Amino acid sequence: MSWIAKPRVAHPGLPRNELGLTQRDYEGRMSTLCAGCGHDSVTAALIEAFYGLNYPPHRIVKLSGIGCSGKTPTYFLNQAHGFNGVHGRMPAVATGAAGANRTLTYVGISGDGDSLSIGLGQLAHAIRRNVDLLYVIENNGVYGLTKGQFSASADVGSTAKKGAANMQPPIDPVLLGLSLGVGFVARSFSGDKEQLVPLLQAGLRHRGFALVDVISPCVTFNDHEGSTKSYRYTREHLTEVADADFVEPKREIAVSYAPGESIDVEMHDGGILRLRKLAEGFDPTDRDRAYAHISERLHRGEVLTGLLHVDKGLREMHDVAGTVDVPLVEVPHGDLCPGSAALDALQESFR
Amino acid sequence: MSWIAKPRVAHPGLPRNELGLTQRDYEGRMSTLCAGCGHDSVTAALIEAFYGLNYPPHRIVKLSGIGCSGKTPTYFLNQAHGFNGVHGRMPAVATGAAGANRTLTYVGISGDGDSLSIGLGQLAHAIRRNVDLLYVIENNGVYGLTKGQFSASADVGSTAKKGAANMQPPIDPVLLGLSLGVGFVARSFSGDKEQLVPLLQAGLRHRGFALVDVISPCVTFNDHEGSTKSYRYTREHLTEVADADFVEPKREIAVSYAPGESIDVEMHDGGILRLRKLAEGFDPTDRDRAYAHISERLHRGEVLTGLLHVDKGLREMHDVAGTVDVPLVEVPHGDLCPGSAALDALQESFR
Amino acid sequence: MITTPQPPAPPSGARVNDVALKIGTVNGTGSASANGLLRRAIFRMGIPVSGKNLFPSNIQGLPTWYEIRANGGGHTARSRSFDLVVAMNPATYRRDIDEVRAGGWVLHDSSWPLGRDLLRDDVTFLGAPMAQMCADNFTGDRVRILMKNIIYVGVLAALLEIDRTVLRSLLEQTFAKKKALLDSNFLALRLGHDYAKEHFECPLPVHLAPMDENRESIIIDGNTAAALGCIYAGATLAAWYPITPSTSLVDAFSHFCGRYRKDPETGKNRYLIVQAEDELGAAGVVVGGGWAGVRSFTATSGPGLSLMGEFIGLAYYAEIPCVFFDVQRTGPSTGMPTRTQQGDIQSVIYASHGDTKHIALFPADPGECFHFAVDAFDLAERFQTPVFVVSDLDIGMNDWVIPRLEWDDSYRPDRGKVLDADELEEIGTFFRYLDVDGDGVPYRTLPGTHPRGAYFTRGSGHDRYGRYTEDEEGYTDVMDRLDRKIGSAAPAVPAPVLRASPDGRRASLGIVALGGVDRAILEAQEILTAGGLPVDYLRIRAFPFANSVGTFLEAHERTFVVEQNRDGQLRSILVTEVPFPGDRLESVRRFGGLPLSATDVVEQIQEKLGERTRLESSVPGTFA
Amino acid sequence: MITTPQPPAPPSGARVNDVALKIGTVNGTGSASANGLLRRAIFRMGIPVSGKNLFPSNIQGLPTWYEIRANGGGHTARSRSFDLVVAMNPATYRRDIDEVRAGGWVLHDSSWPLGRDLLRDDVTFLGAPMAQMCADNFTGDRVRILMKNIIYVGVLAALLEIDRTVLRSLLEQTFAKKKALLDSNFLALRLGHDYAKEHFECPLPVHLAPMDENRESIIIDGNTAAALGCIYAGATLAAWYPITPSTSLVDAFSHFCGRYRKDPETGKNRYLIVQAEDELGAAGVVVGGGWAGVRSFTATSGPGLSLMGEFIGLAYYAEIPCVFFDVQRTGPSTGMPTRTQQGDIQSVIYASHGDTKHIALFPADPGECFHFAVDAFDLAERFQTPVFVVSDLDIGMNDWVIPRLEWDDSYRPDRGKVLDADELEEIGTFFRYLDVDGDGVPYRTLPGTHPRGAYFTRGSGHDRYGRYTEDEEGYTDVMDRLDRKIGSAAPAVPAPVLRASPDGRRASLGIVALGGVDRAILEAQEILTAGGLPVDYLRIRAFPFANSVGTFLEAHERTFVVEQNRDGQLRSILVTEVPFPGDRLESVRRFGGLPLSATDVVEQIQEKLGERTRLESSVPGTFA
Ligand SMILES: Cc1ncc(C[n+]2csc(CCOP(=O)(O)OP(=O)(O)O)c2C)c(N)n1
Ligand SMILES: Cc1ncc(C[n+]2csc(CCOP(=O)(O)OP(=O)(O)O)c2C)c(N)n1
Ligand code: SF4
Ligand code: SF4
Ligand SMILES: [Mg+2]
Ligand SMILES: [Mg+2]
Repeated sequence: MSWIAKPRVAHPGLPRNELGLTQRDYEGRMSTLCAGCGHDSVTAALIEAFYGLNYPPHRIVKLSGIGCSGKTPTYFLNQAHGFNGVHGRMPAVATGAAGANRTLTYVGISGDGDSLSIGLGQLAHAIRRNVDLLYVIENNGVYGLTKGQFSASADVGSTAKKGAANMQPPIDPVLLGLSLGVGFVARSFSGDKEQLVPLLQAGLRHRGFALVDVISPCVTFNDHEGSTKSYRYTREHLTEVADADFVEPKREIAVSYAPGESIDVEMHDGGILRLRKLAEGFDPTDRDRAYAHISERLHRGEVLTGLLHVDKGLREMHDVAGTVDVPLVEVPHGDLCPGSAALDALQESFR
Repeated sequence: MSWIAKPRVAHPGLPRNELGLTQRDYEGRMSTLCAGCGHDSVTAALIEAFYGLNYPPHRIVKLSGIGCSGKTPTYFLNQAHGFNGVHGRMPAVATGAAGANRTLTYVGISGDGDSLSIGLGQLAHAIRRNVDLLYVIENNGVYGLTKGQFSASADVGSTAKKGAANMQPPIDPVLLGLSLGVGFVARSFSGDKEQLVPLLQAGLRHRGFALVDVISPCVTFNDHEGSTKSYRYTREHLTEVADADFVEPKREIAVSYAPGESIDVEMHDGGILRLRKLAEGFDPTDRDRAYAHISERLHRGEVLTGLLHVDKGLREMHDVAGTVDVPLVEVPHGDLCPGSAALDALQESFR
Repeated sequence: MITTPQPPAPPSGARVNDVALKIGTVNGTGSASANGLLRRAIFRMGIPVSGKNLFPSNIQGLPTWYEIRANGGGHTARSRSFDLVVAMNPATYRRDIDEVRAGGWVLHDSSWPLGRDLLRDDVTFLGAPMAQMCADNFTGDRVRILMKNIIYVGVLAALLEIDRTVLRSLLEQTFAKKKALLDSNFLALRLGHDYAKEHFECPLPVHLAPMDENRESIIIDGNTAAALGCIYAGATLAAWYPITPSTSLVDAFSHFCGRYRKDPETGKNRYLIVQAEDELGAAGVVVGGGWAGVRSFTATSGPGLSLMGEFIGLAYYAEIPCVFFDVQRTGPSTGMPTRTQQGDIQSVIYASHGDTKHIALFPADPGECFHFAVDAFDLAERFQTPVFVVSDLDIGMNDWVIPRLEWDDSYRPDRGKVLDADELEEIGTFFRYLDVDGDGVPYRTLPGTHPRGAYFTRGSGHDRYGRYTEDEEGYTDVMDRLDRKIGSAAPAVPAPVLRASPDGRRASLGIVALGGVDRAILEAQEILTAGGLPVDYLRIRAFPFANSVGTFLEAHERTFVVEQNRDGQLRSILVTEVPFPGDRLESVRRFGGLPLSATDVVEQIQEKLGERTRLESSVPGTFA
Repeated sequence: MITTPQPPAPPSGARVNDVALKIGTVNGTGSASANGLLRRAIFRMGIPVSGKNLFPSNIQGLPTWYEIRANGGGHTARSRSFDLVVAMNPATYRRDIDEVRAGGWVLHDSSWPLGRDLLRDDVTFLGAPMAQMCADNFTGDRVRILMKNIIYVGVLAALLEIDRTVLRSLLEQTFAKKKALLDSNFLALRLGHDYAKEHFECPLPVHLAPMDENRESIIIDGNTAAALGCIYAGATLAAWYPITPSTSLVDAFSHFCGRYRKDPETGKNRYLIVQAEDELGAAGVVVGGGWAGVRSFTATSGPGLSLMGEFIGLAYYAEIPCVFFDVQRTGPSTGMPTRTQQGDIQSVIYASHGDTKHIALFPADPGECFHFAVDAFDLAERFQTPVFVVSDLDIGMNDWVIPRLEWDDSYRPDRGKVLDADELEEIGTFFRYLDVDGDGVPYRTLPGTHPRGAYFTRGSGHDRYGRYTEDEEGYTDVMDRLDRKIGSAAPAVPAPVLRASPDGRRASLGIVALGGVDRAILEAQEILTAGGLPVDYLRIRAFPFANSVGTFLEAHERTFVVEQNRDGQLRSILVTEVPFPGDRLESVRRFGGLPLSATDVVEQIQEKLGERTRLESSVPGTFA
């Protein structure tokens, strides 16, 4: 495949991966998200992950639903086919595409609204079907694109909100995934590249459905009930100020902490998110223990990060279905059409 | 309310409940399900449950989706309003009705296809919203009404299938509900009236969403991979015999066993279902321990039955929303419409 | 398709090979196989025949009917009245007996007496103690239930002169490996036959006699034929959610895949069938598959169609080939799941919010289901758009006699404009939505082919270069091209079929229709013409409409649009899409869930014409 | 609604109170409040004015525009060219400058030089160093970004003679509790104003002057007005899923509920708002609520509408009152979420598979949004069916001057035929779908009322007694009644509005339209008439159509159907539902996402008439 070796000119100084490509070759268009949006950090991590894995960009397929998160596939892998479908239905499109061509690498980007509200059924069934797909939730607790309504996920920025959360329990995609028998599930934070990049890479390499929940703060609408800096407050304030559309430019929140440790991250609105990185000895193969561990930490107000569970024994969709190894899209018509003689023979039974 | 005291004539010998009603007054039309269908046993249990609770029938609302299960509300409570909506969307209709009138009792009947495939998102969000509703899944592992396709729930009749189930993990509504923070969840077997009736009653009395998963064998299409008596086998066999539509009449499977014990139930197709009744001392208030316990038993091939988890602290939808106590349907228009003076005043701000 | 009627010479007072028969039973009792046996035997006798199953939306214990029409003249549409009714279900005695034509016969189980109130003077009651015969001759509930069905087959064999050798050989085929069952069946058949011979005047004046009309025919339902079309078209990805009456289409596809689609070396599958969690999921999988380059399809019915709306709009706007089978049932909402209708025509053609229009094919019988399935995949890829094959329960699930299916081995799928790696290597830049050839159809690329083929597919505003846009110009440009593109499919889709008035006279009256009402109309056309009302008939087979539709309308003073829905949906689309005065188009409709009969058409047209003159031949069943 | 034009006497060469202004900025920079300030100030000067926001589907950093049209004659439709453009966003300089009419002005930030290639000979460039002024006078990024907006307001105040006292009092109102901010705003306003006075010839020949046209008017957007209608109608249950451009309707409802719907004693809520998990859920909640007896509604846009199809069909067939607001955006699929269109008309009226037809109301402005919202609930309960209020982004989210809303305190909700416990006690048996009164509308009961009122609601086949059916007769009977029922709503829905040709001559040309294109058409009608082409205009306000629609069509030789979609959807429905020749109905369409302007109408009609004669007054902006 001669054209792989043809990275776009120049940049002689930039490092190259095994394919001779630079990180540039894994980039996309300029982001149009708010300055400082966590999603842009996830984009950067994805670029690094693909680059590091030496994947030829055009053999990757990137998919998404609708939302700020849904836009991000435009911002990486310019040389990959992308599909920005309808809200909450990316899993089905990914299933169809992966069904058609099992030899490509699939990465789906979703939001917490996209995944846990409108798309919950599709997410659950893609997990159950074990489609070979890296599924990233850019989880910010709000509907970013439609301007900050609450989403069904935990209000990740607020520890103070825990009491209220008990009233209308937030949906935790990790616990949900575990209860559905997911074969790979991890959690990380958008600003923690050290942890996120390898997790994404592990998810990409996992054969089957890999769920990575990335807490990715919305710098514009991140909000918590009760907090005076919350969106609720802002909104009421805005109503007063008629049509104000001012969005304060913010900076990305970056963190770095060691395995086994916890860290308090201050969000843009002043809320505190407590992350705890899995200790190094943690055994992610026992699904029930992982569930118990995560849940227990959640009760303590801590969000566990890391590779939470992996089960290499699960067979992915095609293996279960017994599909041929060659991608269906490449099977020639001659191998699919039984021809006129077979039709004549068959029709004897219709008499 | 004079008309409550007017039970339909005769049957002087029949016992009466505190309202002076006989069990007849809680019945519905004749069932059109297959002879021996588990769903009919659930219907009978519901009739007994309502009768025993002395609920006035017309103050109950019964709802369902589509399926054999979806038909069952026709077979109980002739004097209650019923709503048989569209496939998988009963939770939304129930939410709306309960939203309109918080003083009625709501019971929703669903199937495993209705709840765990097409309706999974709605079920999850009704749980999250904690609608005051008894939600019964008549779980038979198949799509009965459309003639026996596999559903997303465990193939409850087959222990032999466990290995395969690991490949495309069945969705267990109880574990799913727990991961979503459900406030009341129980499991039982259609043929175990002793256990089922009190569980239904407890669910009815629970303020908020009460999920009762009832294993309810489909006598016609119950099927298991690998079993020679399975539907798969039957279907292939049927293809041979052209258009045969013969459905063998079967009898209801009834069981009786003590708390703490397990029992092996032979299904119509010869498969074995192992039920274990919760021991009497089990504390259902700890959600995580309940999860662990159920999951562990599932690994051992046992289906735990009983009241698995209850959390009385959760506030139901209206309480969270702060709705007035009087049902919204009864608030007079005068209390809703601010009138012309208010409109004039308001419009000053639109200038 | 319709051969000239060749009625065998009838003995005086008798009618041969023109029988309408109805059998009323209870579902779940195995009567379906007995009825199938009857229908196949008549077919093997060389007589054109149809079998229509009226079954409840339920699994066991409710009334179900099977209607057989055998007609030497090839008229196999539903008949509204019956020469002979087999009344096996006491719960429906009343209505079943009502449906016998004056002078007809009722066969019933005389093990128990028939209520006196059920009797009619103008029909002959034939009682055979069938339950009793079962009890006397067989043991075990199961066998007794099943054999009662075969006994009535035996009785009918005698009454109608159905060839018993044929019946026996069919039973032998079925029970080749089950000797005991075969013996029981033979016995039951004989019991019924002998009882009839002994107690009734056999054959009835209305009966059957061997012909040779079926040499080149098969008997098949539309869903099976459509599934076979998918196999031959090379479809490899099916995603679906079960729903009556489309389920059997995917079942049949799965069955044929097992037979024709195993890799001979590895035994692995050259197909993937995804039973999705719902219809939204099914539509999404099909869109994803079409986008990635395979021929993908789903099959559904009304409620599923409504759920697929959002994805259909995406496929239209993002130009993704995929195929939707809509096997219509009676709507709206859940409606009557086991009854037929043509109620989705409008919903299909304009499916999804915003400006959309879809290519739709309307097969009239299982033969067209097969061929249109293949066409649908070609059209979908050629025009890069979702294509609908719209049939209905009557076509999809009932048994139709049609000419043998032909397959041309030189067929090659039309993949449309897909650029491969070499082509991409050559061109400078690839723009997904650019109208390079001026025909409204852009080029597409498949994921994984070449970095230069990469683009971003989206359902949001985009311009001809595939760039996101919120600008009027870039947006309108693409939308106008889409309109041209779909319009340009008119000459490519199956053309309308004209059947001029059979008497050769120039007719001032026209009939326009689509789909499964065809046989009823062909029959009605003969009746009308015979009755002095020559009428031309144009059968539309696809949307967008060919020019000949407009020409036909212009050429006739009055045109009746015959359809099986309440609102005259085809008529609506005609007045919308063909610049033609709506007041010259009149609706002829019947939409209560049953297949259309010629009588329905004749009566309504007569009424519209204000002609009260009774046409002698207007009642099917009296037409030889 | 339109008062007779009273243009103030213009000084020679100048134009007063006829200004079209466009401001190009970047979203997220707070320009929206500055623009609102301008628009409100002009309103307070007594001049009819509209404000149209063209914003991206994005939160921060992309181009956004605000268009203000102030017109003493009341013509506030969009103008396609502008007297003055405020170009604050270098990324869109090119296109913004292109949109200035010859002889117009460009105001830009001269802190940095303007590229030479951007210059035009025929417009005047007015440079003000606004960023520089901010840097010099304010500290902090936040304030500097915000104050730049107020500076251009100040400049405009000078250029156009906008009343500064009004501006200041508006600022005072807004920042009543934030002294520091208020001071900054005052300063910025003065900086801009003074700079203009010093450097430009003020006022421009095209400018504003106080009038008294708005004494009885308010300025409001349609979503706010519709929400208010829901409050006044007594709606208590709203279920929704966020989607542009309908979100602000539920936001406003929530806001008003907080204000008007607290129980004074307990502080509890006399309403329930459910943010559903998706549109299927929202529709289901609304159906459940309507069934249980409350006035319930949802608001959505195209993609949501597609997802609601199944539930809409259920509500139609099971006869459940509920209200759907469809605030249309540009389709198909995700389309352009922040652009307007009339693309869902057909999807709404025939929503869901099977035979369905829905009552739909088409407000033309926020005033009608308010009143039609109230009507919708009355109609829904009276006819026991889903009712749609179909507006669009332009109506729903933009600022319109309309006459003050009036409320009649004697209003009582029309709950339709609902039986209470006493009535049920009296009647023998209750049958849900029985046409007792012969008007097609049966009686209903609410759950919990009385055991005798109990019945089983279902979307599957049912007969007039509410019993499940699979029979042709029972089914057809109900379906035919449904058709009559919806048809019978024609006289009950808002009647069409006729505006005869303004010159009083009998016109042979007609215009038919619906919804938000109204103002553009009224203006076009004046232009056409003035240009010698008298034309009558009928605005349809609801479906089913009143008889007068047919009468109007008959009365005109040629009728132009003006609409904002590609496929002429209103025209389609007209030819379908009104027995009228389609070839006398011609389409005038523009559907690229922008509000319609009079020029669009005039140009297309002229072209269709083959009149190449330039009408002098055909360009809005030259019409005083
Ligand atoms: C069917 C449909 N309903 C609603 C919308 C409007 N909508 C667009 S994005 C979005 C929510 C996005 O939230 P999330 O998935 O959390 O993504 P984020 O913007 O927060 O990254 C909604 C409701 C839509 N596009 N389609
Ligand atoms: C939208 C839609 N899709 C499909 C169907 C067809 N359908 C009816 S019932 C059913 C499944 C029923 O299965 P389940 O919920 O398990 O109920 P059961 O019959 O087993 O009690 C399906 C797929 C439908 N009615 N509506
Ligand atoms: S609104 Fe929030 S999620 Fe969306 S781009 Fe801005 S910061 Fe990111
Ligand atoms: S098919 Fe199965 S679920 Fe349905 S009625 Fe029969 S036994 Fe019950
Ligand atoms: Mg989000
Ligand atoms: Mg089931």
